[in-house]
Amino acid sequence: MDRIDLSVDLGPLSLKNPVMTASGTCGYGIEFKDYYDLNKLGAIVIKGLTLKPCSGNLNPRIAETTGGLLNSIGLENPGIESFIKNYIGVLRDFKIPVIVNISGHAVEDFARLADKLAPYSEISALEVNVSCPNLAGGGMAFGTDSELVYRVTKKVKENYPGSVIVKLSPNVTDIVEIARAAESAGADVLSLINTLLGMAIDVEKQKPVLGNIFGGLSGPAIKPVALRMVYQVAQQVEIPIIGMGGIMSGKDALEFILAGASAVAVGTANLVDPLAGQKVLREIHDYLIKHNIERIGELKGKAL
Amino acid sequence: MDRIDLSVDLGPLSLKNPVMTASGTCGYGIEFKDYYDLNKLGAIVIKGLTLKPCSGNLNPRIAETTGGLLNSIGLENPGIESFIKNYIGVLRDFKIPVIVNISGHAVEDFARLADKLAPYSEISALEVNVSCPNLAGGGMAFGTDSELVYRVTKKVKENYPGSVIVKLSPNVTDIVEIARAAESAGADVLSLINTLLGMAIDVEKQKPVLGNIFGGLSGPAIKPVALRMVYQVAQQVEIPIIGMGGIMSGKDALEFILAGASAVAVGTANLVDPLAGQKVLREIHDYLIKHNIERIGELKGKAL
Amino acid sequence: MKNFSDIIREVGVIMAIVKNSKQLGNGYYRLDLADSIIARKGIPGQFLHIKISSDNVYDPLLRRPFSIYDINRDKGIVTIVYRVVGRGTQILKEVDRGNHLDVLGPLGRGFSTDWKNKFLILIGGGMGLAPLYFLAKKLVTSNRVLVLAGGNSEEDLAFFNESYGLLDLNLLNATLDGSTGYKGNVIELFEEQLSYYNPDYIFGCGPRGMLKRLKEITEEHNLMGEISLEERMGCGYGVCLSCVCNTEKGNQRVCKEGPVFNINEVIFDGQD
Amino acid sequence: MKNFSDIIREVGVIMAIVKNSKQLGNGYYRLDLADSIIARKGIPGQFLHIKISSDNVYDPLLRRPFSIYDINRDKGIVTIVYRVVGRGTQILKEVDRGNHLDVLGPLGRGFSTDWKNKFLILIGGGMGLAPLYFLAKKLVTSNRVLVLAGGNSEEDLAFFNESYGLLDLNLLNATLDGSTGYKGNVIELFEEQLSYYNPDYIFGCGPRGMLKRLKEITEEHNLMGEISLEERMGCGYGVCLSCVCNTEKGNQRVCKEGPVFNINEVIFDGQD
Ligand SMILES: Cc1cc2nc3c(=O)[nH]c(=O)nc-3n(C[C@H](O)[C@H](O)[C@H](O)COP(=O)(O)OP(=O)(O)OC[C@H]3O[C@@H](n4cnc5c(N)ncnc54)[C@H](O)[C@@H]3O)c2cc1C
Ligand SMILES: Cc1cc2nc3c(=O)[nH]c(=O)nc-3n(C[C@H](O)[C@H](O)[C@H](O)COP(=O)(O)OP(=O)(O)OC[C@H]3O[C@@H](n4cnc5c(N)ncnc54)[C@H](O)[C@@H]3O)c2cc1C
Ligand SMILES: Cc1cc2nc3c(=O)[nH]c(=O)nc-3n(C[C@H](O)[C@H](O)[C@H](O)COP(=O)(O)O)c2cc1C
Ligand SMILES: Cc1cc2nc3c(=O)[nH]c(=O)nc-3n(C[C@H](O)[C@H](O)[C@H](O)COP(=O)(O)O)c2cc1C
Ligand code: FES
Ligand code: FES
Repeated sequence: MDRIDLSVDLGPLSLKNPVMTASGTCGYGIEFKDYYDLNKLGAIVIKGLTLKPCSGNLNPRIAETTGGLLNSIGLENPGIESFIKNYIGVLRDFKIPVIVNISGHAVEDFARLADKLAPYSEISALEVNVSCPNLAGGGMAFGTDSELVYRVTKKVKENYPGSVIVKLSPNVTDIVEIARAAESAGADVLSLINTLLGMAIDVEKQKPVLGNIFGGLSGPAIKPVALRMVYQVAQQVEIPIIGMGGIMSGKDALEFILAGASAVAVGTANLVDPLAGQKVLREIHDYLIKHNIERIGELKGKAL
Repeated sequence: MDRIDLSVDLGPLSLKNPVMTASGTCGYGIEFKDYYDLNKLGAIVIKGLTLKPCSGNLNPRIAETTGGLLNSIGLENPGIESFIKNYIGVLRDFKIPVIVNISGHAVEDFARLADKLAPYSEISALEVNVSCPNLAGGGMAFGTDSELVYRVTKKVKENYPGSVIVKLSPNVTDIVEIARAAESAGADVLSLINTLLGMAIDVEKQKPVLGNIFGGLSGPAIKPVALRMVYQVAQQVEIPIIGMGGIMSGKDALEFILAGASAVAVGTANLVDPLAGQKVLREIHDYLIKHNIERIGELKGKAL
Repeated sequence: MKNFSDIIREVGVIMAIVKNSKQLGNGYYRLDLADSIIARKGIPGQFLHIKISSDNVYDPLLRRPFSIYDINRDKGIVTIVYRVVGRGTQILKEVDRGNHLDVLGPLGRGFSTDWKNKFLILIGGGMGLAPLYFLAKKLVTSNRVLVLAGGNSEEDLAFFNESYGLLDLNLLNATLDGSTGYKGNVIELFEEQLSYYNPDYIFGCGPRGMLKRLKEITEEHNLMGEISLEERMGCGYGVCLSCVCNTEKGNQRVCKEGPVFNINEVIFDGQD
Repeated sequence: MKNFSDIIREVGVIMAIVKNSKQLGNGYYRLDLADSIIARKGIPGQFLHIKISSDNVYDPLLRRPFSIYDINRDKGIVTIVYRVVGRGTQILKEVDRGNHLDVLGPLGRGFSTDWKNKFLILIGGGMGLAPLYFLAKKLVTSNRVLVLAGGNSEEDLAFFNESYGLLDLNLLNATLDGSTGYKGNVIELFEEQLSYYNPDYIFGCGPRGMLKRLKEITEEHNLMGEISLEERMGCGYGVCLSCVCNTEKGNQRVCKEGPVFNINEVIFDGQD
């Protein structure tokens, strides 16, 4: 990609370009082999890991809505032990930063996950998913309480020597307050947003479509909300932001960067089109050429 | 509409059918004359009124997003005095309940609006819009604080002898807490949801599309979130709910009713198609016939 | 699908049949719609609000407004001319003859046309020439008409030069690149013409900046006239207040009180 | 638009040309796509994941999965047969010959076809007969094949009776209304047939309830075979875990480890 400088700094991480994959929408990166070389992207974020193996939620696990996707996969994953045994090796083949997304149901879960992943240099950073229910605390998601976000972030930082990205839930009254909590606990980077809590009802069966009743809404439908949150948070924190939520095109990605994001992640778009990440990257590149912009960094936060 | 009973009770109000218009998407009802007789619907909710005349926000005031609409009209309206002088007469011609939506920037504003509208029997109920910023309280919307929602509701109830509907903002961590606050302050009915806060950026101009930067997201994109909130609130409050957010078809309306709404309001769909309300009503009717259901009431909350 | 009974009773929302859809060159497209009601009722300056997505598909969500370019009342055909600028028009250009389009219209307040034996100047910039064509056609039967057509280049104006060329009027071009006619913008050309002519009334349509300048000039010269404005539209029929513009009477809806306004009334402030 | 270079390099995401799209009667539709890569690579039981909306339009958002009904390798044509059940298929049926469709495929694990001189029974319910057709076509060349076709009525089966009728196999119908063949469901017919025949291997495709019963019977009779499952799919290529089913090996992805599974492996629990 000739004279254009697409590289971005994500706190301690340096990416050769700003396009990442979003957790849960690219598996462990291996299925892309048939389509394109994921190493073209800036980084990949693999799917959410929990301490114990988890078989996920009942089917149906997805429902299509207008411009959106409801999912209640339920964090199906082999658990940390099996991950370390069976997948770390595969990840070694990537030439770009690999970020591992971790989830828990108690503050201690996050600490243990961080501790177990600490030895592996194959991993460039942890992304802490605080959107799951806090079982000890009555089931509200960690991410809706700034005090809990602070504690989870702090614990992970204490147990993990590398970079820590905190991924915020959008289902909150004041996203800035939560972002500040993560920052003050030492988060290196913020990811926003995770999915909006939603549901769909099957009018023929007269019951919820999803086996789990509620699901997370993603896709272009949520882009305006995601963009607003990135815009708000970018004005109030110093640490870099990975913007995501409905990015389908280079134009969408650029909106996030103009709103203050340093990098972007492509999620649902991967499901619709395995080539989405590459397409987003190419369209960003084309935009820079067209507008005579030499470094992507010049655009960061320009609409603020 | 033959043997099918479409009537619904909305607390103190009785509607001949569950389909209403949503505030701000049907003006004062008069523009529909050219298209169909609005008296076919269950009720109409006219656009938001404030104490003083308000000329609204800068253009552009709308932006289209995937399956959604961002608006920042900014409550343009002639103010309560001019409304009473020039519009109350027009509303007298409606044979269905006319609900007036009121907004304010201080608790006292709501009280005064309620007081001024109290004498007019042309109005069947007030809908209290708590989504505007509370200027005295630092600019966060009233609707994001259960204490403020309680106080606004209480004040309006004290000053208005008729039915009071409280319309909730979805931009909150816990919608049930806010709904309970309104209920305990004496709200007769709840409307949910108002718009989600969002934004869009023009990548050519490299600045926000809307003159006001942020806008409210409505339309089918937000339906999953709206439906989830109705579903959650319906399980926790006793008072009836008017469901809205992205209703485009009878099927959409039925999802809200199955989730626990007593009635539904059609908003953005009116902009896309002036016949939307009538279409939603007809499709509900057709569904009941097809499924051999005699009373719409049988469906209320069936998916809970 | 709309119920047939709705279509008959509620004129205004119409499933119009595409009679012809073609590229005119230089990014311009022409769409002929067969609908006797619109063809009977439409007047110059009014617009159609066209649904781009098919039934039950909500992306793109909103309708798109287009001015009436021409009407053949006998054949019951109404024509729009448009440029592909974004997603909606991109999709619109793919419609095929025989397809149905959900059209709301004719909407808004049009130009005044009851003029007799007057000298009228029509000033159009770019796509602003589209609604002025239908107006010119009405006016030429009993008035002397001068049309000033502004564009980037000769190519840009080719289609309009051809169509206006068939009407009994005078036509002058202004192009930014000077490839035909006056070199400069159409407002400069208008100012120049005002040293020769004194029109009874003027009509303008084009970008906001052009109309703003036009108003300054008409005020300077004490001229009267009408201009057609563009604003982003939600509904197109007056219920949402998306499309307001500032006027001497306060905010007015471009879709309802406009798009045509008295040039003296409009206040050009705020954003460009 | 996809870049042409992508299309060539990354097989799997393909802009296929619609060769033919037609209604077969009784709500069935047939779509022929010209694409030499899919036609060369596709095997029975695999599916195509078709994007319904056009470029940059995100409603409907997801692709729709359809089994390969047939392939003409020489002509480079792959065919699907489908029923209109919702919005996606409603839109799909409007595509015209010559249009391009964005197709991902062929995807998933297909049926085993390397059988010789065996007696094979294929049991299909409704649309389940679509993928079995391509399978039957492969199998009949060197095996004895019995097809049991279940549907609501004679009409429902008319298309498949005609197409399967041209192959060298035995075909029996089961209809719920008894309008042709056995009166009852196709599983009852299968059970009845098992009192005459002892197949070497069976293949099944149809609604979940039918496959669940089929598994019970094959277990009872100690039969081996394969079934093709349906689940809602997000991606279709294994990254999202939307489509899992429970098996002896734990959760498996219908789009990747399936849609065809060993019948002994699948565990039918939970929701129907
Ligand atoms: C009264 C009126 C008459 C018009 N007549 C014509 C005409 O005769 N020929 C023609 O080519 N164009 C005309 N326009 C402009 C035309 O409506 C836009 O070009 C069109 O809406 C662009 O749609 P899009 O989806 O391709 O663009 P996008 O940029 O993708 O549209 C996004 C949104 O912005 C709105 N929008 C974009 N540009 C404009 C604009 N210039 N004015 C208002 N809204 C806009 C769209 O309607 C849509 O809601 C007219 C506009 C108005 C208000
Ligand atoms: C592997 C596989 C092969 C299939 N082969 C065929 C075939 O050959 N012919 C045929 O007619 N149908 C087939 N189907 C079913 C077909 O995918 C659905 O009928 C179609 O997706 C419905 O789309 P819609 O938009 O019309 O329906 P809608 O109900 O509007 O779709 C809503 C959502 O539900 C999903 N969905 C709906 N029904 C099904 C279903 N039965 N299975 C999986 N997802 C569903 C859609 O994909 C979409 O995401 C197959 C499904 C799978 C999984
Ligand atoms: C199928 C699916 C699975 C997901 N799994 C995870 C996950 O395991 N951990 C996580 O933090 N986010 C997960 N997400 C959220 C995405 O990473 C992303 O934050 C969200 O979908 C918004 O981006 P998008 O609109 O581009 O998809 C998942 C999303 C989808 C659609
Ligand atoms: C153009 C527009 C103006 C609106 N004005 C108001 C208003 O004045 N008061 C109010 O309470 N809600 C207002 N709303 C919110 C709607 O009444 C409704 O709650 C929201 O749009 C969700 O419903 P929908 O998706 O069907 O539009 C407005 C919405 C739109 C689109
Ligand atoms: S576009 Fe809605 S009022 Fe003009
Ligand atoms: S559909 Fe995504 S893993 Fe199968």
